[in-house]
Amino acid sequence: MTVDPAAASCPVPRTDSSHIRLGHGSGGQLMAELLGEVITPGLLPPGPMEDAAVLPDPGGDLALSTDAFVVTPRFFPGGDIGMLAVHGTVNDLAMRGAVPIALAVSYVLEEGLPMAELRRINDSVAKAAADCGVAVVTGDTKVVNRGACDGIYITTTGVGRIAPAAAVSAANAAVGDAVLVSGPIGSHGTAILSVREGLGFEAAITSDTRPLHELVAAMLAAGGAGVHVLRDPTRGGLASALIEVAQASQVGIEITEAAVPVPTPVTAACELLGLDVWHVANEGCLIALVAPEAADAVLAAMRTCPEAEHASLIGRVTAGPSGRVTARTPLGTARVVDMLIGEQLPRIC
Amino acid sequence: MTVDPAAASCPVPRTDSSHIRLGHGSGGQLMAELLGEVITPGLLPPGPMEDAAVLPDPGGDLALSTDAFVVTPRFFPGGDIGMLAVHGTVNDLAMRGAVPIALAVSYVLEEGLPMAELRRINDSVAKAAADCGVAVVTGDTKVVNRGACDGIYITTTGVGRIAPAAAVSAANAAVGDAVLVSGPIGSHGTAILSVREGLGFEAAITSDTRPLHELVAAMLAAGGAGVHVLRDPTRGGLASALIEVAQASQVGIEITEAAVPVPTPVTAACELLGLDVWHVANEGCLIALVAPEAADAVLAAMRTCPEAEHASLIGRVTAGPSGRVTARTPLGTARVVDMLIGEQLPRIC
Amino acid sequence: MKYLDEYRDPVLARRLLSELESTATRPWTLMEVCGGQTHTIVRQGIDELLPHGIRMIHGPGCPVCVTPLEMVDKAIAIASRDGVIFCSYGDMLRVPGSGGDLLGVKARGGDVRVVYTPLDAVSLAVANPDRQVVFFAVGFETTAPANAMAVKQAASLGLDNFSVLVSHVLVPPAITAILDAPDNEVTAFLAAGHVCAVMGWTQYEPIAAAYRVPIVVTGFEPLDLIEGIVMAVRQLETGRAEVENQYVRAVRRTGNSRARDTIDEVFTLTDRTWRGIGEIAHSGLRLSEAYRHHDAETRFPVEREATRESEVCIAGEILRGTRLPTDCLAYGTACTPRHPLGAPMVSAEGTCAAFHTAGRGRQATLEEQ
Amino acid sequence: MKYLDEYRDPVLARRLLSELESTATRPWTLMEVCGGQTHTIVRQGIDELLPHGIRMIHGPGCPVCVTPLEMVDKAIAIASRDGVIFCSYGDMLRVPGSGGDLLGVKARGGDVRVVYTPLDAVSLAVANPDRQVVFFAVGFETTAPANAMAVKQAASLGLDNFSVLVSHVLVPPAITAILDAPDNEVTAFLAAGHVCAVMGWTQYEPIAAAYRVPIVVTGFEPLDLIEGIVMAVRQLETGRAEVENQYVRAVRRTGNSRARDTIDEVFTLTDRTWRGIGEIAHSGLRLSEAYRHHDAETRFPVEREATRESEVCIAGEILRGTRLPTDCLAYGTACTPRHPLGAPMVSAEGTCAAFHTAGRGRQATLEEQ
Amino acid sequence: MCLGIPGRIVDVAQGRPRMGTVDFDGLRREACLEYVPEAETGDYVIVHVGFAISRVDEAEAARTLAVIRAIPDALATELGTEP
Amino acid sequence: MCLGIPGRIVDVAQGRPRMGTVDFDGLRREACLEYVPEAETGDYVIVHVGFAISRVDEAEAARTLAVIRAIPDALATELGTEP
Ligand code: SF4
Ligand code: SF4
Ligand SMILES: [Mg+2]
Ligand SMILES: [Mg+2]
Ligand SMILES: [Mg+2]
Ligand SMILES: [Mg+2]
Ligand SMILES: [Mg+2]
Ligand SMILES: [Mg+2]
Ligand SMILES: [Mg+2]
Ligand SMILES: [Mg+2]
Ligand SMILES: [Mg+2]
Ligand SMILES: [Mg+2]
Repeated sequence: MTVDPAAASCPVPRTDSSHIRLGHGSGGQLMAELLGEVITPGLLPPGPMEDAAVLPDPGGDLALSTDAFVVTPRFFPGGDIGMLAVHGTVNDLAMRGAVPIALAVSYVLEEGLPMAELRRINDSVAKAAADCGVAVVTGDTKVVNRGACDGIYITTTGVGRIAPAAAVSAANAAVGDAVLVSGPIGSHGTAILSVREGLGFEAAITSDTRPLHELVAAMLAAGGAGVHVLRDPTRGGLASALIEVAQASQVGIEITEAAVPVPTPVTAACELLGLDVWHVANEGCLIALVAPEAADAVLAAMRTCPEAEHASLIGRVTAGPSGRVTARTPLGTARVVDMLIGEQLPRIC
Repeated sequence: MTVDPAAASCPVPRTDSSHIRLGHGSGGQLMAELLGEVITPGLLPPGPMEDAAVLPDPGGDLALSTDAFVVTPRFFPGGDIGMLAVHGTVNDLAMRGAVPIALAVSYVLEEGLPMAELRRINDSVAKAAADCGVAVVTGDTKVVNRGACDGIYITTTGVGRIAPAAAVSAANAAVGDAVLVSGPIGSHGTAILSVREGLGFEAAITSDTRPLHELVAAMLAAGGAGVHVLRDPTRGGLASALIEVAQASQVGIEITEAAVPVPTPVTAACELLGLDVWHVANEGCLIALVAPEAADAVLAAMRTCPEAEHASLIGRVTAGPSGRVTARTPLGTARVVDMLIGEQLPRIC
Repeated sequence: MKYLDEYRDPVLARRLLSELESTATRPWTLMEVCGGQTHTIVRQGIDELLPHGIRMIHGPGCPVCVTPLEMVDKAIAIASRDGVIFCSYGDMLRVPGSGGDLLGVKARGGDVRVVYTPLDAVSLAVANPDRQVVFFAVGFETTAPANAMAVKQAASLGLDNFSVLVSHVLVPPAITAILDAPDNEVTAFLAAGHVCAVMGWTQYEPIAAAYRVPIVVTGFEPLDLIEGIVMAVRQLETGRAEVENQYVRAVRRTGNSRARDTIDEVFTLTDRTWRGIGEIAHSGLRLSEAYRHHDAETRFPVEREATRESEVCIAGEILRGTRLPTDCLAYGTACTPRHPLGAPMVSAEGTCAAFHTAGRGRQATLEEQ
Repeated sequence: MKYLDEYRDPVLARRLLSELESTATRPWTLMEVCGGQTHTIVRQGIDELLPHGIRMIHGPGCPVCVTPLEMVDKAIAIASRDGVIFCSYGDMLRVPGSGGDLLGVKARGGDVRVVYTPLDAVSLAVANPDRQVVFFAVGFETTAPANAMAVKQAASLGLDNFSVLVSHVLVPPAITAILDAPDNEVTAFLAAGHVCAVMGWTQYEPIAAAYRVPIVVTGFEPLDLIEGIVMAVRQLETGRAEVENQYVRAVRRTGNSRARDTIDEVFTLTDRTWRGIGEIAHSGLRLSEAYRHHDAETRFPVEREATRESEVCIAGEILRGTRLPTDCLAYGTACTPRHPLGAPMVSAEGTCAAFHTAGRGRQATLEEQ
Repeated sequence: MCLGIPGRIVDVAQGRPRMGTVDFDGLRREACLEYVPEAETGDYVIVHVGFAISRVDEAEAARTLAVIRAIPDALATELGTEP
Repeated sequence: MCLGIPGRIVDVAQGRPRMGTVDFDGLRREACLEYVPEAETGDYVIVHVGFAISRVDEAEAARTLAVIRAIPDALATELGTEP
């Protein structure tokens, strides 16, 4: 027997990188590789990794918004968690009349996430940000144990510059304001539900997730200070958005149920599962409360934008009761619109 | 038998709120309650819930930094995930010479998280932010299924105003710079490890998590443009921080091993588990690379701050090889400092 | 959607309502048995459009609502067990038991899952041979064939880890019990269309005859409901008491024989307690002897705890119009829409909730209304 | 820390080194057997401070490193099974098998856990009666008593779900094998202090005598190591070949009899393959018959796949100084510190890794050095 | 009770119990067709918790609507807009 | 191989195997003392993977150091700084 003692020395990680490992979040070489090879390219500007990014003096008021994205499944008809994370925050900035100038992107990754999925999602973040004309300037990546995350969670935080004319707030609704919606509701939430594990649906529904800041710019150009409130009716759906505005502005809102556009397959999904489409989450539309004298101009401007060709007038702001939203039914009766209580569950009755 | 048909009508959620439920993240009433009763008070300014916060024109360059906090356990000797999430981002801003002006806080909560823990953590975020003199201006809360998060993850994003004199970057180290450390290393990472489930240690170690922006202000006041690099050696520890700076600045760094302060119990923990203390994460200290002519003044200024009374000179920037960090051992020999490869694992040999 | 949209046409609804207006000459009290019908009536405001004197009472036709407290508590106890995957239709998850609900069990770590169909629970049992899968089999006659098929399927697959917690209820005994009550005011019934799609309406014929009460098998859309009301009122006005079928597109007199046969094979009649009503003889289904192996109640014996409903709630009187919400000691304090103690505080349409949402205070009295 | 800090004193180290300087008159090649000692020597740069001609060769004393590829592959196969909780000391998790490592198994969904002590694995078996807990029992004589105790404990608790994958190795047969090699250059050994704390040093006495080679039982701190080297060189210079004990504070000649008895009870001698060395007769431990019930290899039979090491690696020649890293075809391309093909690329202290970190390119030749 | 929605059978599978795919205006789901042996591809069925419980009778459906449409519109008659 | 760290026994529990608490400069962990029956509270033991494998002999430890301290410091002697 020949002995080569040297050949018996300590081996070291020869890691395959087909899946995320805990070590990818350790702050060491594996992490540097992950950042350098997978995450940074295309997403962040080249240069040294800094603790914080520098934004040159924006010269005006800013909007700041953050949202965590935890959607399951992470790929769904019409989109994925990456683009959603960009659109969601760009839209929240837009809802204050702001144009996005910088995004911070923070990932929590589950050990075992296929690297190919991370690449795909990261590319989607990069592409969505580029499409929105906003730079991702800083980010963070953590890895947690398998079973301590559902693949990937993304928190995006956006900084926006508020258009000088804009004074948009949930508290600004005034009696007589027109309530506008930029397009059909319910597509996003039902698209997600239709592919959610266990429900077993094949869908003809795709999420309408998209950025709305250009639409908002067009609306502000047309309506100026007449644009009182902007809101993207995400979680909680149209009902929550309207009730929140009614409460914040201490007004009533009356909506004509039949005027609210709902795509046919969305109606079908809601019928089948016993859901209220007004409680279903949206990602690609907004509601606007606009002074009556500006409403026509704003609605016309909206309809020139591809993201709002089907914009509609759906209701009016009333004197109250404060915080109360009512729906005028097709039969002409009025019902109080209630907020979803807990989560949405399929019903049998 | 008396029949009361009306009494047979539909009951509704009479939820106990001792634990987080999925419905707390649904955008409906339960969520409004959670925000109104637990999260918003003390954390966010009163007023309507808006999609984005408005920051008045800051009138200067900004720093932007984001970090996800996923620490297990969420309460540890010396701190908790809430204060860590504030300190971590405040410190990242400080590492670019910035004073924090606004924080965005995003929670991902696990269904089943005891409400009392959430209150405690939320209070801790609020207190830490107040202690740092920075306002939390916006936030987000999501709830994921039980088993899809380890209790709570927090992403904080900070906006800071950069001090006019500051020009701090990982790329700014120059040959001859003094390498300073603000205090003993290793306490945070070993405090976490010592209480991590399964290791079974009772620790005399507490995390030193704390904000460093006031220390940085004092350093900038003393050293001005002579403060070239600031870095908080978090994940990856001192070794990663030094190597990253050496790479970004294309210089060499030589550290005198014996000059690096390490608390006794931290040494013990590292001996016992076979860890390299230079790879252990820190949260309460920083390294600074300072022009030689400013080093004494900066070091003196640091020592007047309670968070850096034991600040030390630990090394020098050399001409290279570029990106190489070497340690001068107590025996006088030199060794190349390597970055942690993957995660830190207890060793038996 | 075909067969839905055309039955929601407001113009045709108006025609039916005018027809009703011209038909009704006296006050009548009708009960729609089914919760689905109640939902349409209240949501669309159909009750507000009825001629003066035509009053709708909402029946006990919600299988979720009538599931007895004790059974909800049993479900919670079983779902809380280690190793159990507890499957349920979504609406049962929020129903409060004595000390919480199934969503709370899930939040505290129980493996509680929503299924769209009971066959999904069977699939879960196949996929998790080391776990016990328990399905909460609630429902009226409409749901019984589906739940029965799941049990048959599990039996034929030899699944030892699949069982059902059965709380099925039947409509005709409930109608009879309502009619037997001394203070009954109901003069006609709209029978539940989907229950009859399975069962047909032959069971209702002796009831209509014996109690001299019109029964109209009715669908769920606005036109269905208004037409059903028109047909019932027309019987009342002309002194008839027959079973008629408004929901002709989906219901035949003898129902669905295959589905009924499967119910008969898997289940057998039993006495059952209805929440808010009490025990009604032969008003429920339990597993037949042949399928007892899949009975969750025998597999997971649960200590029978004393169950309790709120004592302060005066829901019955409020809904019969004899007292106001503001007369209730709990109104606006212990009882709110988010924490209802009784049915009328439950949804925006409930009397107490409507009062509360409208901001009416305790000082308001009947006179002020 | 008491008993650590005082043995790291650089001033005393200098005194010992000057003592060594004055003792050594000729070149000698010493091998420290233990990886822990290697760690101190390389990290503190002790080898750089030795007098010219005194050369340290790093021995096979890392139980992690010498665990045969086949056993790592077996561990990976078992850890990948459903229902298994695979427990290991942390350092085994990164050791590459033929197609991955245990951390990769964990990333792909295997339940792989790091334990600090084998008793924790036993506790896991108690806490998870429905899972199979497998502990990867690697180590030298130091670790064998701990691992043996875990097996005894599991047996006395009657745990049917606890087993061990045993890959224990023994030091004296390895020393003998090294001495038997035709190209052996080692003239003295520093024996591993902690192995001897358990075993004593009587086993080394016949080796020292037979091969005329000094063996010094040595501790792990800089002063221990330099003193051990001084003691070995003094023997060499004076022509002695004895077993001496530098690590007197922890090691007695007969070791720890209780620990040895437990090893003898639970384990029995076996032939074992050492990674990078080959099979050495009677150089390992396996479970004794009495404890075969807890043998993971019989409980989880693994298809024996052909295992393979890199063929291009010239580690042996590089470490004997006959070739340079830049002569290796894989250097800097297929083989880098993050993706090492052989031992010298493994840690910053390895020759190949040192070359690579210093940026030396393939064009560099021996002359240029 | 008993949410039941009409959908069109687009596919019938072999095997017991009889399963098939039902289309609800673009949304498709597998449903058990065991209880509607007479229903074939193209037929509408009422689906409740994944089970078809009844075939929709097209002729009866049309008849119901025709009956309602035949009712004169009182308001339109008053205003003279009824055709 | 075989990371072994000296720690001081601060507590010995009843039962088999013999367990106790060992203090490592402030960090404490339970360790198995079954193999060091002679070691009592206050004694230092070498702990490896949670097992005390050897009691530290204080006298021998001191002797080792004394021997090394007795070596003249060549450099200091040269420079005349050795006391
Ligand atoms: S649970 Fe309530 S809402 Fe649902 S059907 Fe029954 S009564 Fe109607
Ligand atoms: S694994 Fe490597 S570093 Fe650890 S003891 Fe063995 S040879 Fe040394
Ligand atoms: Mg940092
Ligand atoms: Mg937001
Ligand atoms: Mg948002
Ligand atoms: Mg970060
Ligand atoms: Mg997962
Ligand atoms: Mg929003
Ligand atoms: Mg950051
Ligand atoms: Mg940070
Ligand atoms: Mg949000
Ligand atoms: Mg958890």
